[in-house]
Amino acid sequence: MQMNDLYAEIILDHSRAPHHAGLREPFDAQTHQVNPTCGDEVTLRLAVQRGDSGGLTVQDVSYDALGCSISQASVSVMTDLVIGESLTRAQQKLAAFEAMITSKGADPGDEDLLGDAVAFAGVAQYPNRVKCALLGWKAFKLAAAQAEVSAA
Amino acid sequence: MQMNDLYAEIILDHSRAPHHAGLREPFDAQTHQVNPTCGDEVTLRLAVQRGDSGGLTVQDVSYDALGCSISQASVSVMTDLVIGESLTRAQQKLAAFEAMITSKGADPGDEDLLGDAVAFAGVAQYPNRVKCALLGWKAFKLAAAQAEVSAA
Amino acid sequence: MAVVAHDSPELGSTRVRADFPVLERTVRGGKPLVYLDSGATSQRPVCVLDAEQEFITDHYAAVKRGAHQLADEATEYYEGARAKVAAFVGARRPEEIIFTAGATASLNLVAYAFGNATGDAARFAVGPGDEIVVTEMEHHANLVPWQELCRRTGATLKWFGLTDDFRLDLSDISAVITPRTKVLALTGESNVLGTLPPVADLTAAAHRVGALVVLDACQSVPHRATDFAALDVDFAAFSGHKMLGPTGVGVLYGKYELLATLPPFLTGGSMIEVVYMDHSTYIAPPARFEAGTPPVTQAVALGAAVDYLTDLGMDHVEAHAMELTGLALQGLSALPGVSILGPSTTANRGPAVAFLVDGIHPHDVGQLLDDAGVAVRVGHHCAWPLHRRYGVSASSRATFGVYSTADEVAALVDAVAGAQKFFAGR
Amino acid sequence: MAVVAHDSPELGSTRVRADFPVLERTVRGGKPLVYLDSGATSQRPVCVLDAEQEFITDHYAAVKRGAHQLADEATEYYEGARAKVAAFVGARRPEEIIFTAGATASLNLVAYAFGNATGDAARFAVGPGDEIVVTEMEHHANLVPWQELCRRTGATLKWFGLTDDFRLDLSDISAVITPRTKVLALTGESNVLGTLPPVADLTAAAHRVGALVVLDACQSVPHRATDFAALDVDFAAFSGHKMLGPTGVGVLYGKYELLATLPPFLTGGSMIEVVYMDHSTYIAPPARFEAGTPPVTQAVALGAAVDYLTDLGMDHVEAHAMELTGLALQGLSALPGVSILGPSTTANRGPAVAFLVDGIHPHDVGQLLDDAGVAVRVGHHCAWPLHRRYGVSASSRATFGVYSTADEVAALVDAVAGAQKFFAGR
Ligand SMILES: Cc1ncc(COP(=O)(O)O)c(C=O)c1O
Ligand SMILES: Cc1ncc(COP(=O)(O)O)c(C=O)c1O
Repeated sequence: MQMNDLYAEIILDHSRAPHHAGLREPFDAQTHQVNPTCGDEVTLRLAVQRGDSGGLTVQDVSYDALGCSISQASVSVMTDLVIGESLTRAQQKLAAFEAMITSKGADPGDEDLLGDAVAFAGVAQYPNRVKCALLGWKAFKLAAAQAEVSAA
Repeated sequence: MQMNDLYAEIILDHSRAPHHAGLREPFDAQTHQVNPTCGDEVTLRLAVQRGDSGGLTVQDVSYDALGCSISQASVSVMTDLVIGESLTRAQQKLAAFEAMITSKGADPGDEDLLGDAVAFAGVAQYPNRVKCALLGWKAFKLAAAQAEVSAA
Repeated sequence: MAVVAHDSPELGSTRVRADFPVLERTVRGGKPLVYLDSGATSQRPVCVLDAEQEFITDHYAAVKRGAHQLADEATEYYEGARAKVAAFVGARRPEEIIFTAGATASLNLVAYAFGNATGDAARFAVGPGDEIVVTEMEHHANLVPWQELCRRTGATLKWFGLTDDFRLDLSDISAVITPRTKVLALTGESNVLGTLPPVADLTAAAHRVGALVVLDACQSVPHRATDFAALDVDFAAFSGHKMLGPTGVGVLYGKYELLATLPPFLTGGSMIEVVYMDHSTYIAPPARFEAGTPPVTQAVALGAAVDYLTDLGMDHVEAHAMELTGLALQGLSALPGVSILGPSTTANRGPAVAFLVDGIHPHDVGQLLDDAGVAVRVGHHCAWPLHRRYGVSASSRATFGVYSTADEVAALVDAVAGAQKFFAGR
Repeated sequence: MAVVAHDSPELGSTRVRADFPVLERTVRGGKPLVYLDSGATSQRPVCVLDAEQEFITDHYAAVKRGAHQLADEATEYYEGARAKVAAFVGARRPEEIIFTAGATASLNLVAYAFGNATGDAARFAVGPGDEIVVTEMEHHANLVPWQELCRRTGATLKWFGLTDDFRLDLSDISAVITPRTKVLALTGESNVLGTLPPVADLTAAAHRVGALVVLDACQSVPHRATDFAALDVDFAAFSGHKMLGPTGVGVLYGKYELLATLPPFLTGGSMIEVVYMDHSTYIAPPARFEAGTPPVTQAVALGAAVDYLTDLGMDHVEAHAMELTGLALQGLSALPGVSILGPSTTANRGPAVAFLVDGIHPHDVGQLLDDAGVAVRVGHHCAWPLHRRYGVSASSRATFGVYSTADEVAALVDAVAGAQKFFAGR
């Protein structure tokens, strides 16, 4: 594959001007993830809200991330996808993203569910970049689990 | 080489009827040696005497040995060679025996010095038997060193 | 589990033997080599050598670390080998397989990691008042590390003795395995007697008192279908070089939920999460237990060995080994003055045939056998207490591989008779 | 010491490259492989593969134990490899060479053995009040084991920091190395900066206060003539796979008089003197430190790698590596926005060239280089504290082998420029 596909414009845009960056208050859960091989790190905060139907909704995701363009862009795209969504739907997107990224190219990603995040499909071809693309998503996954436990 | 040469008659004779076997008193030094690979063991006692010239003489060597025919015969032959000799000459014989046994066949052994012990020259062809042939001699070497230290 | 290839070549056949070039050798002045020392280390088939070589000449690089294609490929091969081994021994997931330097390293890993346990990992810790149980038939590799752990921690070592008929003495089992027992470390198969202890029963007994079970599976994995999950042992160790694979690689199997909290043993690169000058944190298994550059090419070759064994079919492999064992037991017992150090029939026993010859030291027996081209092992086979139990310091031992034949067993029996004749006649 | 073969082929020449088949590979859609990751792991020449294979197909058996010809032959090969390695690194006798699973295993051996020291071995023991000194440029393999030893024993870890010009900060040496210092563990050459610490001077300073010196020689042994006895370090560790040898084997060098009283680390077969159920005694080095079946075939292959390096001539090997280092330093520094993480000239430095590209994360640099066929390593290279010291979390690193060429260095520089262009243009 071409580098132009791996580093799609949308990815470079997000990495240069990440959305929702910075750590904000208030938050219900905070997690820290590192990529032990390359030293990339992300600290992520999640604020949730109890909706009318009783389920949790993602009110805000804020973060401080250090890493390559793939990992930076990936956490940025994620915040766009999950903020305002129900936690359940956010977790569905998470699962779909993880499936795409670890499919070695077999799964092009569901654009309806993942939106811009399908631009990361190319990462699946590069096993050593998979963990970059997943760093922020893993942090969110853990934060969501924490928020669910505390809200229960 | 033939097994008849490795197990020369003189070796089998000594192994079947070892000379000077058993542990006797009095003694000036006692040592214990094991062959960690095959579990063979020897406990050896050395009695020395101060001669007229001031040097030490080997008065008696007694031992309790557990092992293969090579190791049994070797300690038996050794006692014949060293009992009654000056410690210095005994140590010369020791060195000559060790040289022969570790020579991989290059050194046939000095018959004047080693007498019957040259029958062990064939052992040099079998690296894994070298330690069998040396077990008792090592025990003597250490005992001699001990006796020298205590007599000094 | 092992898939039986129904058209697999017959074990010990010319076709199988052709895979092991060393078997064409002659020794001691032209005698054909009769290699009956596979229990010490097995020979390697050409396909295992080729798999390692192809990996090295086409795909080799540092695993887990690189940002380049070769590193990706190497990592894929390495992790592929982990998956193969996991499937071969019945692990629930590849992450339950840790590549080590060998079975000895695997067993030391467990013993030292227990010794490092504090805090979250307290369930692994042992100390004064705690008991570690072994057996009198253990290989030194599954005995000395536990002696040392007891020395370091103040725990007490206890053991199951042996009966006169070469079995574990379980008569006082409730005095040996007690609520104080923290660890039961036992062999799946004696490398001397061939005896198979009742591993599943003892594991259940140990679990009832909350103890962890560490299995030394060195002698069983090479010739019997293995399912550690079904057996329910907590940890198990085995070596590549006894199962047609290379030296320099071994395996520690561990239940994932236990590995997840077990403290590290060797520390260094690739097992850390974050490193500061004054402290470090560690990542998840299996990487936590694979510090530094792992035995990459050896693991790949071990994967190929597992494929080869699977193609032969592990039940064929076992049947073949036991057939030869039966022949050896019969043939040797029939010689006057020869006795088997171990059960004399194939019932509940594996294929290690140790024997004693009246009046001839095992080392002298081995020498005469060697002169006839028959390679056996002599000594205490790293099981000194076992030998002491039976009043001997050593034995001779024949062990068999997938390439061994009935003719070779006959050659062994002839050579033992020849040794008796040699010493009697002189 | 290394013998210079005056008719040895030129390093990096077609003739030398032909010995390493993987170099003929293409990657990423047909681009010739430019392998600049030899500092992580080197490729293996055909003669090393052949030596191992010939040993396996003709002479392989268990070492040190057998009573048969094959076992004798295997033992001779194994011990022959020990003698070769001993001569290669300036050991006074072969028994000063211990074969381990790798450098990480070697360093852990020393740290754990110190932790096991009591009684006769008390000189190795560390405890509260004692200090262990490392440096901020250590690879995790020579840092984390010492952190863990301190954690287990209550000793204190201290370290030499780094200067802004990438050298050890020795300004407060007498505050770091004090009469409380028991161990100085340091690298012979930084695997990131390339920096060569003044090992002989620091060794002398450590010895003056009675401390033991442990050298991490992983990066220096592969490309510089080595004489540990002359350097006077007490212990030294290195790996086979970085010096044209196989994975799965490493070396611990130790002064014999120290090894003679150092307690064992791994325990099991072949390292015992006598074993009872309740205690054991241990034999002399090197066997005391080689529990279980050692990496036999890997040691033999390492012996062949040592022969190959010796034939090339270690001063040629060093000169070649430094020539390429000079070219890389020049070429990379000349690119605007590229800086070297390490000394920018070849003075007092070895051949690891780590670099940073303004505005582009090392992982993205590595990706673009990979796409151009250039294989480098990115990340913290198992030296996280070093990177933190210089305010970065990662770098890209090029390292060179005997097969690397000036053209490959040029390809690296071009590819870095290309990566800058790629990211600037999009
Ligand atoms: C039962 C048993 N346990 C442990 C070992 C040790 O294995 P290794 O020497 O490969 O570490 C062996 C082999 O010697 C063995 O037979
Ligand atoms: C300086 C240094 N020390 C130690 C190591 C660890 O060596 P290994 O991974 O072979 O155990 C390496 C290589 O990664 C190194 O470069």
